[in-house]
Amino acid sequence: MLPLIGKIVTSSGVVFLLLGSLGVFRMPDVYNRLQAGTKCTTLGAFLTIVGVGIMEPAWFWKTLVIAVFILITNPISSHAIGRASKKSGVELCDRSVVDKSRDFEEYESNL
Amino acid sequence: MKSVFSLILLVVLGAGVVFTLSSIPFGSTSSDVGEYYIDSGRADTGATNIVTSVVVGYRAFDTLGEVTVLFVAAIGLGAILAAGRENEEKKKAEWEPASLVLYTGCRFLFPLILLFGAYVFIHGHLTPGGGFQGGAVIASAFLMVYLGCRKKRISRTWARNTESISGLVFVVTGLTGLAVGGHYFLSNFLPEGTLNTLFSAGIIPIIYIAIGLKVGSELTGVIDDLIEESE
Amino acid sequence: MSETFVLVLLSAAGLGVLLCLIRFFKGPTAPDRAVAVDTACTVTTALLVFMAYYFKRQIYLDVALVYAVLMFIGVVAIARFLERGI
Amino acid sequence: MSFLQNNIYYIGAFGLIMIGLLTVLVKHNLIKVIIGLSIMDTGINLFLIAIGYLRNGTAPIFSSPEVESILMVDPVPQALVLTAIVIGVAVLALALSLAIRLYKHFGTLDLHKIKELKW
Amino acid sequence: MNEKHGSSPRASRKTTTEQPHERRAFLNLFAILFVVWVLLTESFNWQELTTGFIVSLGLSIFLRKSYIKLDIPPFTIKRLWYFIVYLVVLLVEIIKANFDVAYRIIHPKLPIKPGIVVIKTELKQDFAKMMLANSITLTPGTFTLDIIGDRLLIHWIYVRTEDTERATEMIGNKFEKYLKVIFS
Amino acid sequence: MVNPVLLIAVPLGLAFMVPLIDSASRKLTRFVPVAALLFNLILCIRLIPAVLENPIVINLGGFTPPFGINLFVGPLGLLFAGLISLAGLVVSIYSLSYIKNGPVVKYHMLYMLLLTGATGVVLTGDLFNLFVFFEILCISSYALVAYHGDRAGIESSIKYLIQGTVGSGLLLIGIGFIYGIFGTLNMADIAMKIATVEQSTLFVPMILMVAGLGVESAIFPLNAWLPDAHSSAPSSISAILSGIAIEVGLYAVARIVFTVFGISDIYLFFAFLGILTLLIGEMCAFAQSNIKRMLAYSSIGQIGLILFALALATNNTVTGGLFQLVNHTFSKGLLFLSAGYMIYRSGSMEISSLNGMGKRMPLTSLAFTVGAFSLVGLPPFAGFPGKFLIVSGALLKGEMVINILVGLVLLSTVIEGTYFFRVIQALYFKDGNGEQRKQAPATAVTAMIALMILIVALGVYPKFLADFLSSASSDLLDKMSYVGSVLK
Amino acid sequence: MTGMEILLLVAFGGVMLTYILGRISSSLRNTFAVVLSLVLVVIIALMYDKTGETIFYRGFFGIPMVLRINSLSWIFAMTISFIGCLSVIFSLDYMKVKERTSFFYAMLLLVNSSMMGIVLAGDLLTLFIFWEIMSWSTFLLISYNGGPAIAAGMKYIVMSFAGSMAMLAGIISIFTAFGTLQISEIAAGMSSASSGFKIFIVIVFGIAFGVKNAIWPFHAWLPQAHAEAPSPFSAVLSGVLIKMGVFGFILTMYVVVGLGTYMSLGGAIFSVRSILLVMGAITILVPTFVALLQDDAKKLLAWSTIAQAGYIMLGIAYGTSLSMAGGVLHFLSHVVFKSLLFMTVGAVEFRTGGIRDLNSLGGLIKKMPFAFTGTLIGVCGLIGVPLTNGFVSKWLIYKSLIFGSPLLTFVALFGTWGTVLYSYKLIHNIFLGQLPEKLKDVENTPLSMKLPMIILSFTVLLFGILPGLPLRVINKIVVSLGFDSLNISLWGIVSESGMLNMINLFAAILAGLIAVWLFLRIGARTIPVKQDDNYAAGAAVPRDRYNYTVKFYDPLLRMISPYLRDIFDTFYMKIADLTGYLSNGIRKIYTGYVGNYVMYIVLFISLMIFVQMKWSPW
Ligand code: NA
Ligand code: NA
Repeated sequence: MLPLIGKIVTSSGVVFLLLGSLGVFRMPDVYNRLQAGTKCTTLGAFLTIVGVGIMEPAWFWKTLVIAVFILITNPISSHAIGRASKKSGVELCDRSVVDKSRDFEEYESNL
Repeated sequence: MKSVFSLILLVVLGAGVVFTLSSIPFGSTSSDVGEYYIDSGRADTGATNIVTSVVVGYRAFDTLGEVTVLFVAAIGLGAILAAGRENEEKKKAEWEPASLVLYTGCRFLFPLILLFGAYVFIHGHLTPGGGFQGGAVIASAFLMVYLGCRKKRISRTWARNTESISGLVFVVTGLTGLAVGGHYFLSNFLPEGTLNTLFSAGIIPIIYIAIGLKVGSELTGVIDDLIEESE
Repeated sequence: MSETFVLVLLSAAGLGVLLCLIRFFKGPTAPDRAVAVDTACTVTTALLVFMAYYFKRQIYLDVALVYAVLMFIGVVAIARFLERGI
Repeated sequence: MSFLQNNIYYIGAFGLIMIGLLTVLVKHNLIKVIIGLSIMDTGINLFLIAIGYLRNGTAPIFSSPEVESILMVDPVPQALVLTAIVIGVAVLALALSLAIRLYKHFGTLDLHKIKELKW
Repeated sequence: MNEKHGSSPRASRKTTTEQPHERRAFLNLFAILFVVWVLLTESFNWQELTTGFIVSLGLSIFLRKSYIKLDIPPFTIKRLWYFIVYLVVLLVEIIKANFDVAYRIIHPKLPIKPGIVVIKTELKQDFAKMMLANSITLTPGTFTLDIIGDRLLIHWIYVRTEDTERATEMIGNKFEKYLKVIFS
Repeated sequence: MVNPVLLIAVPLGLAFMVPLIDSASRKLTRFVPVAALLFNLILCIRLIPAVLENPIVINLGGFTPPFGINLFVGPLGLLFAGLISLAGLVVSIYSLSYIKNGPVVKYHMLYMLLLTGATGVVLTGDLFNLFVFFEILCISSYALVAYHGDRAGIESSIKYLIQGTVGSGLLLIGIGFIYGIFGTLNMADIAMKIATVEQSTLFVPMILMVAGLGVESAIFPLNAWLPDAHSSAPSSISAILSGIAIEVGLYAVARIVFTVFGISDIYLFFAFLGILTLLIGEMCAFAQSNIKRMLAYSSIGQIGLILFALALATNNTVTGGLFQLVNHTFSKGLLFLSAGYMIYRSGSMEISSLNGMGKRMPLTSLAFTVGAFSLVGLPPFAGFPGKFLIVSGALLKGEMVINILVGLVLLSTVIEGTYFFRVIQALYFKDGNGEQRKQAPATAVTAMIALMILIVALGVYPKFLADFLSSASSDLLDKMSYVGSVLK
Repeated sequence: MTGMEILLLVAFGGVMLTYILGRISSSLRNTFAVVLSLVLVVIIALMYDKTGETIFYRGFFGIPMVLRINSLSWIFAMTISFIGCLSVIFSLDYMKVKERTSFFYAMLLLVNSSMMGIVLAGDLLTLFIFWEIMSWSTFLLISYNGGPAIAAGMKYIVMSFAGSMAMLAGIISIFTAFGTLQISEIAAGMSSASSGFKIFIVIVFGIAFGVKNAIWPFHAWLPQAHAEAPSPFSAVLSGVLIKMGVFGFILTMYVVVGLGTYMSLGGAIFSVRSILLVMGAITILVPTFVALLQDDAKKLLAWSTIAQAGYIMLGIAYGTSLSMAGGVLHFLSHVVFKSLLFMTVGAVEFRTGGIRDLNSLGGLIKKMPFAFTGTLIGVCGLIGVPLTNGFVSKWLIYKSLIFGSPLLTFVALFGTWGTVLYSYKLIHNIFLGQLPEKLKDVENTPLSMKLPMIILSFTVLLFGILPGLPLRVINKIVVSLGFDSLNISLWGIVSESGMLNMINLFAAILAGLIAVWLFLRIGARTIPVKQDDNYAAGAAVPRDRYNYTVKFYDPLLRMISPYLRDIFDTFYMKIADLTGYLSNGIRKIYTGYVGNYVMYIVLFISLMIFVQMKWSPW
């Protein structure tokens, strides 16, 4: 039973990993790529790793540590890249509808 | 022109290399020394990680040298950066503070990563870890703090003393082997314990902990020097 | 079954890395490349764990852990560099 | 094809070494040269690892009783590479610190322009 | 560690060096580290436990000061409960987010309408803000680009409103209500 | 008997301890290298009788040679170790006053580690261990060359680093090949197995290793870093780089070519290479107007001469080469040390700016003169017996080619004499400005006098050293006894 | 410990002590230096007629280092110590005004000591070691004055060092061939050596000794060196130091190679002997006329020295008892009169504040009569006026050459004619003619300078009148070298080609001497004219027209000077230039671009691999 669950979990994880990569590949600008990349790879990696833990129950806790670590760090690192893109002035793609970052900067300078 | 010439040279060099490699077929060579280590490494040193038994056992002297290389580089880097700094007016560089997310996240993760580092070098004789890897992780934790909390600086005295003491531990361990163990420098003078338990492999964990701390503090010092330079 | 399972998974993840790689080379901006690296590294971490399973060696999990740590800090460093933070 | 398969690590290793050397030879930006050295270093490490590799071998770590029977790769090159990596890092750090100083003195990293010492 | 300045000058920081605060930080840290150690070693062997104890103790003693500033709240049953609920909500949102993104990625026309909006938060503690930001990053269509004071800069993959108040409602509130309790 | 491993362990331990000592007492730090090197010197002297009887083989960690790393302390290794300690001690005394500015503590640590690395290279019996110690030597040299942090120092250091790193990379590839072929890193073990492999297979690894080590040992086309680095480093470091570092590099080349490979077909090629190095070095030195650059090129020339002598591979020539090597260590050390303070006084490295130094710094100028005379090979200084041994050993081979090469050696000596005599004239007989007489500090003077005494003593009574060198040369040439004593 | 060891110990110990004493007190040092030189003279005098060998040192790789004494060494050692002593005394006043006098004295004594070491050397190693010490200490003394002396010293040391290296090659070849360096043992081995080896030895030693002896074409260093060295040392330099070359030639040809072999070495025209003779002849001919061109007193004497070395060379190379005796005697004569001349010129230089330009001097006979007398006697010896030593030695050389080689005799006589011309130029331009205005206050020669002049003048005449005194010792040398013994009397010599008896010649010689004396007095009897009184058509006469000694022999020189350009000096300078040019080119390979440097490394490896793969030489 457990190995099967593990396999399913792992497989779905890998699927999300692939989707994340595809998102990074397909999306039109860096912000959208980040969106796709972060969400999918976080869950994908989490599932893959925990799936392995399920398949090999003796490893479970260790895989959990790794998975949680990725769960914590991945949004942080992505956020750092996102902020860097903003600060280094990467433009939004032309499909974008709104950009309130000017308001935000004003707020920042008034603070 | 020049790159063409370089390429020709490299082609000749490559030909020589290929010629020599033909006598070392890939993936099937096995050395007497390597086989001996795999067969008797556990009995000789008590470490289940044979690479560790080579690094800290059979070739511990290399490792002492290696630690010294890093030490030399750390001091050298400090000296080079310090030498120029004396006669140079301080000018404030513009830098962007890290975002709150990163700042807080780094603070939260810092002890955890240090723990990972410690875990890696403490288990060097059982897992693929070791002093260098653990030390690198520790130093990267400090790097992370610099990335997240720019102005936060480690105490150099602390780093230097750690570096110093852990280096001494290595040498003194070796000298102790000379004095009480097999009367060889770096020979084991502690019980080897049970295989695959934490407290085993004699002096290997001690040396690896020393290396871990030393490498960690040295690399941290290097990072600190470089950070200071960018100010 | 098991071999196929492993092969499929490995090639899927490998494809992911390949896509990131293409993005890395295409850019066009530096943050784009950073995203590609970040994603590829995450995929690789997962892959490492999976390799540990494939080789049935628990000790390889430590490799994945250390890799995850270093990758995170590496990406943060790149990001901080891009935003002139260091 | 089988040649490629058999020697892919050697090819990769020496490919990296050659690329590194070529970079050092033809690039005149110091940072690129240092990167070239680093690539060369990586190639060398890969080469050392490849030398000790045993087909279908595994890491020489007796973490549990069942691995006793498995073929293990030669631990020596791994130990050597560990050392070589550390040395490479050391040199790299030193090189970068020198590059920083050099830039402060010369205002450039173009090695064609840093030729005060010659003849 | 040298405590001179924090990184983010505009991030709100209140330094409290009261004794109970410090002990709490120490205990929190020790608990986290020791648990992680045990999980990592997956063993209750006395040697591992002793070593883990010593390492965790040492690290906690040295690093407790920097943990004080994280303002991790004291442990109560209520907080734990809310934390668990928060985790469940987060997990659900993550999964939703993944399917949402998957849909957009796979769809040949790439159905996106991206934009950058601003939302507000009432959270005070840095740690809480970080959790909020990360949660937003992991949940459908949103991504935290920056956070200053009580404002978050959000990249939205399919902008549904440009108004700050409404956006706050739609994006931040589902997590903020739990985090507010946890960090109260 | 004392254990030779202490030659490495003690300085290393002391180097690690320096930060602790420094926090206890800043003044004490400067004396750490002096203490360490004095310890080493005494140790070396105490080891002489035992080593002359039988080489000492130390198995580190208690593992027998092919499996563990071993130190091989034969007469040759001990000669080098002693030379390193002696020259190192003298220069460390000189440094006490010479190094005043900059990160002084780091200087002393790096200095000590450089010499430790050098000692490791000459004592180790393991190929990879040699590489590691070689790196200690190289990296500390890179850093020390840039010690002052000035334009020239940094420029030369980075160039040195690039070439040195390429060199050590090549060396490592060579070591990799050797391990791949023989499955061992122990030099004696490889030497024993060398005959089992076709000679053609060994050529590329050998040439890679020789080229890698050749970069550090300044053999002709590999030595472009040297003039820059030796002239830009602090003079105390120039003395060590010229007097110790390149010699140790040459030792490594010789060890590998003679002991490990022992392919005698290629020896004559090295003799040619030596002569080429000699001629180019001397001619470049001839064209210099910068005193330190001149001395640096002269080092290249001397290395060429020593290489020539070693490559002839007879007991006589190797003894001569080693004698010349010892002489070069002392003489070039003395030259750099004395030039250091003269440059310090005049504020310029141009030879013309040293005009009249003989009046302003008589003892320093005398030291320079003695060093120059000795290097040129004038009696009664140490250079003469060296040159005598080399030439007589070479002529004894009785081959026309070698006779012609000897002619070139003598020709280059004339060129060498010319540029040194030119400087001596400038020191004593040209009018300089600033007639104030001010001697170098006491520690520097002590160091210079010590070297002068050594040079004259060796020149007048070369026999003592020559006997020791003779056993050192058989240590180098007698491959079988090396293998025998390591792999019992 | 034998006398020789004591001698060297005293000599070299004295050098150090002199320098150390100089740091305490200069008068103490001067006294010590004089006493030391006298002691050395005494020690050597005591060794008269002794022969013997002693191994004094085995510390040099166990090679026995030998000292030996025989008549050849003795006469050279005696000369060295004698001239050395006089030059030290001469220096007492001369050096008073100079700087770094301790250095000067120490080096002067070191040069003397090392020369003694050379002549006492019983093996080639000892010879070479002392030879080198002599070379570098001489170099330091020549450069002593700075300014133009720098170039002079450089030229000297480079040529000398090149010679030394040639000698080293020869010595070590002998060592590797025979396994010994002891002169007494080499000769035996040499007799069985191939003639190619012998010629090689003669060539390399010939270069070494030829440079020191300033034999054409190795003379290029000498004129400048002699001119620029401090005068007391010029005396030593010209008197004895270059005669070390003579010593070396004798040693090489008659001891190492051996008389019998020497006479037959090489082909008929290109035999070693005839080549050496031709070189000797050229050395007489060319420098004599170059000397005429000189306006610098010391340079004139320097060129004269080269020319006289040619006479000695002729005598030695000719290879008969008589010529040998003539050569050695002329060495002795030249030592005496040339030292004398350098000292008198030095005295003039000293008193006139360093003027050596012959055109700026004149009329000093009244101011420095003593120096004039010394110069006169010296010049007489130089020309070979009867009753001076120069006459006897030249006469012996002519006698031995006249039947065997009339051409050489003619060259030698022709050279003497030139000698007369430049000698007259020297003495006239300094002491006769008109006294320039600025030299009005010149004082007489100081006592410390007078004393050596007296001794030397006396010796010139003594050996001229009683040639048997030196010839007795010389005969022993001649015999020891393997020649037939000569029949010597106190007044002269009897040989198959003629005889010399001073008594018979006395009257004629005396008459000739008086004639010369009168001639010179008449030349000196000029009417002093106020310089301001000289007008030519109302315009002031240019300064160089005041003194009619200016441009002496001008028409003659205009005629011959194109033939006297020193082509070999030019040649050596060209070599030096070429070396510089080549070096400058070679160092350009260090381009400063590090990419090139790495390229060299890769190039080296690739080239090696290419060669190995293509030709498999290794
Ligand atoms: Na991410
Ligand atoms: Na990530």
